[in-house]
Amino acid sequence: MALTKEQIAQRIAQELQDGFYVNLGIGIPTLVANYIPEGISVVLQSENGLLGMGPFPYEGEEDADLINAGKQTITTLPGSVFFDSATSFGMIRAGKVDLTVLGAMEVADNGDIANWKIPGKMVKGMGGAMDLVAAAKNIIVAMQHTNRAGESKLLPQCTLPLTGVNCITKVVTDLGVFEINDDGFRCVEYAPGVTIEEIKAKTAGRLVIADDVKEVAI
Amino acid sequence: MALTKEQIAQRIAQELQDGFYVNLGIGIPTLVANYIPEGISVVLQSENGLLGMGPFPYEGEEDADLINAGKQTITTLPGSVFFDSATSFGMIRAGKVDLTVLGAMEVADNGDIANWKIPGKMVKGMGGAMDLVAAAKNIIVAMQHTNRAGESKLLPQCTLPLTGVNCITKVVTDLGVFEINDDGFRCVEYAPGVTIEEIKAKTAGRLVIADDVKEVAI
Amino acid sequence: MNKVVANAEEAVKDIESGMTLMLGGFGLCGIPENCIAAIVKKGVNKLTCISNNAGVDDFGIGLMLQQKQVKKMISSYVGENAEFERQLLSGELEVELIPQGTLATRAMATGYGMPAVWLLAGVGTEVAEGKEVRNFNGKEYLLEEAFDSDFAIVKAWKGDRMGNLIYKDTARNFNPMMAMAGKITIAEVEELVEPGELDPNFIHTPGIYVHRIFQGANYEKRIEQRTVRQRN
Amino acid sequence: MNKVVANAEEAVKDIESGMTLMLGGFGLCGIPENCIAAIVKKGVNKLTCISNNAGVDDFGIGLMLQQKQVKKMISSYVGENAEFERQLLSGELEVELIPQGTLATRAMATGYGMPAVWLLAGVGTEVAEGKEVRNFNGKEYLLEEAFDSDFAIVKAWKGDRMGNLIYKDTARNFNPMMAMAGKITIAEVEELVEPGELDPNFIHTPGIYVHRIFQGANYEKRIEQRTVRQRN
Repeated sequence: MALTKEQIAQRIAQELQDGFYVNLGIGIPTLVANYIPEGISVVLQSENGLLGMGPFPYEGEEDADLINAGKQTITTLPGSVFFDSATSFGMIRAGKVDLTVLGAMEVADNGDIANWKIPGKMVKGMGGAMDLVAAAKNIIVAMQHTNRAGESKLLPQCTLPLTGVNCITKVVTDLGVFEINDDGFRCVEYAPGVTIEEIKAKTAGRLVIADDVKEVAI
Repeated sequence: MALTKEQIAQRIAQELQDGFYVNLGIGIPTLVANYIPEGISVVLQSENGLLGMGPFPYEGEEDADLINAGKQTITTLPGSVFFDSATSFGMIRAGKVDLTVLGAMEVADNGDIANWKIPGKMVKGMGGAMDLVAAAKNIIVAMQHTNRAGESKLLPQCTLPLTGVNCITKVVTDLGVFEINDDGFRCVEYAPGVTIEEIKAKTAGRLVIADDVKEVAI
Repeated sequence: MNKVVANAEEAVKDIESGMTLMLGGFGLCGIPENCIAAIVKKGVNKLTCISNNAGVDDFGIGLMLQQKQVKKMISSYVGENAEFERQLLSGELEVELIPQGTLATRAMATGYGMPAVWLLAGVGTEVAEGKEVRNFNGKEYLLEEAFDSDFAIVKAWKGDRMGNLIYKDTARNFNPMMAMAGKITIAEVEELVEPGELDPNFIHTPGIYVHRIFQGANYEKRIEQRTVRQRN
Repeated sequence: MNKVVANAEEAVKDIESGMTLMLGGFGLCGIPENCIAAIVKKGVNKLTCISNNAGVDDFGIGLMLQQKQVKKMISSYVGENAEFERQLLSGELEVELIPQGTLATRAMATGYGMPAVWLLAGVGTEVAEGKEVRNFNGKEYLLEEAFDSDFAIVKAWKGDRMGNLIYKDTARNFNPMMAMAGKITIAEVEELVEPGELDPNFIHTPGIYVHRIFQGANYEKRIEQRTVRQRN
């Protein structure tokens, strides 16, 4: 059985280490915050200018001046700090953020990512995605393995306009966990009930199955 | 009678306009602060990170954390603001400081200035002088007209290593006031009792006497 | 020194058609509501706006778009705005999309007197087209130019007569960089105080960058995504 | 998350001979007194120090110079230090003098992930020798590289366990840029507080830049130029 969005987030949460500064994109990545392991303390960065993002406010306590990069009302935590957007992207660019989790439309087997523009459709803009993928040391993509037409989103090369090149280190999809290295996608974990054959069939990019491939443990 | 240091400062203070942000260098420039005209409000910038420098503290109220760029203990004023050194030189570089007053060893008739290094002597460093002269829109040099050997400090070209090129707009010396333009030093005012002949004799760079040259009024 | 003007109308009185404006704010958070209203009222057009977002249909820069006052938007994200989309598709509106950090840093460059900066974002993408690329220490960077504008318009929480500003929470966002970058910078504040009331150690924008300041009125501070949790 | 170390000795324990250190402070104002003492005690040498000044004979970085621990100083002003002069003239010490704003901005570039910056200072002077010059909009700028170092050592007024820092008055000076630029950043503070005690709107250095923090002891805070006025 393929992983749910929540399970994808849960699996990614296992990558967190104590003391990590983490930037979570919109969508599945946001859910990662719900699964931070016991005993692990991480600080969430919101690129509009906050370190130490807390949970949503209680009803009636929303503050228009306190939002995250998805424009959602949020709260702070003890030790939180606000800063301007130049500082925010400066710390991203300088590699101070330990882990970035993003959604994507396509990922190529060389680590390229496309997630901001579909030719022929109204383009809303890249927001901070290009800055994040260009600068972060450690970027995990959280996405469905295939698009709505059932076509692989793990490709030999992206067909959509790129957001960044050679930047993605790991992909977690509903079908499994894939590291990206010189040989392409390396499947290190498969979702419970998902077969290697299904993964092979649904992965268009170069794929290597790890010798010690195992079931995702959540 | 040539101008005293205090009178040089007094004359430069006449250049101040209401609302000016001003950076005063060490030496005679510092004295300008004592002669800010009645009704004129200026803000003094200290490049180590302060806008709104106040007078020296009363004895016993010195604070080691509150100094100016000359490392002297100072005070703040209502509306003062502290910032870091990158911001400080950023505002200088972006042309936000309206007037800079500096001392110099030599000024050339094209606006070059030398004030940081004498070959063969221990070099202490340029501090912020090169940043200030490179970026300020409006730079007045306050200095003696001649050096201890009686040689002109207003030269056809500097003999000492340069601090900045084509940057000085005006020089006020003990002998008079000199604008710098394409024709070199233009003497617009002479000190009381100083003759044009003396100024000519003591100015090595190109010199033009303004048609409406007049006595310095203090 | 007194930079106070009476209101938004006076603050924007010499903004003319065809000018380039830099505006603070992220989404609808920390936007200069009063000045935007005054610009709408004034009716100038053919404006170029440098702002991370373009508001929503009926708020923020969206209000200027409704009146067809904007010729070009320079932004990182322009979703949530149907009128924007209509004007863009019909060719009435130009848009230049640039990465958010690049937008912030190009504005910062202006404020720091730097003509251009070397940035990572967009290398290998269409953002890099036509730009100089240079390798430093094994990584490629794009040369991105500082912004040039006629006015910067920002919104702060508190400010004093000398133009010193502080911002609240994430309403800070782009405001400090825009304030620093303005040839003429207009600040609207929720609370205008006397010099000395703001702690000199905790001022976000030194007054030297601010030319006009006024206390705004009737802030709506609209929330785009109201997300809450339930009490147990 | 707890970045607190016991004291200066523990904070500097892995600083080794031959390393490059960036130090905050302007003159003797805002210098990391405790860490300097610990480095002197530790006795490492052949250090390269990036710091606006080099202290005085018997205080600040001057204490490291006395022990001949410094191979090279990268500074904007190194006066007021006879031992410095002696080592320089004898060839024991190298010095690289760079304009103060260039020093601050090269450190800032590191903290902002920019490999180099275009700056005005020094064009046409010996500072420009060997550097790329480029004309932007009619003005010439020098290409100045970001700094690379092993440790940054700063002094703040207050800090919390997560490394958030605030500075007092002009003791801020170079500290924020050095803090941002460090591969490993050590902060010593006069007062160590719990997370939440510092107002999140008024933190000068976000904790993400700081790796180790401790409450310093016995601050001397020496004044270089004691200037006062008389009461009437």
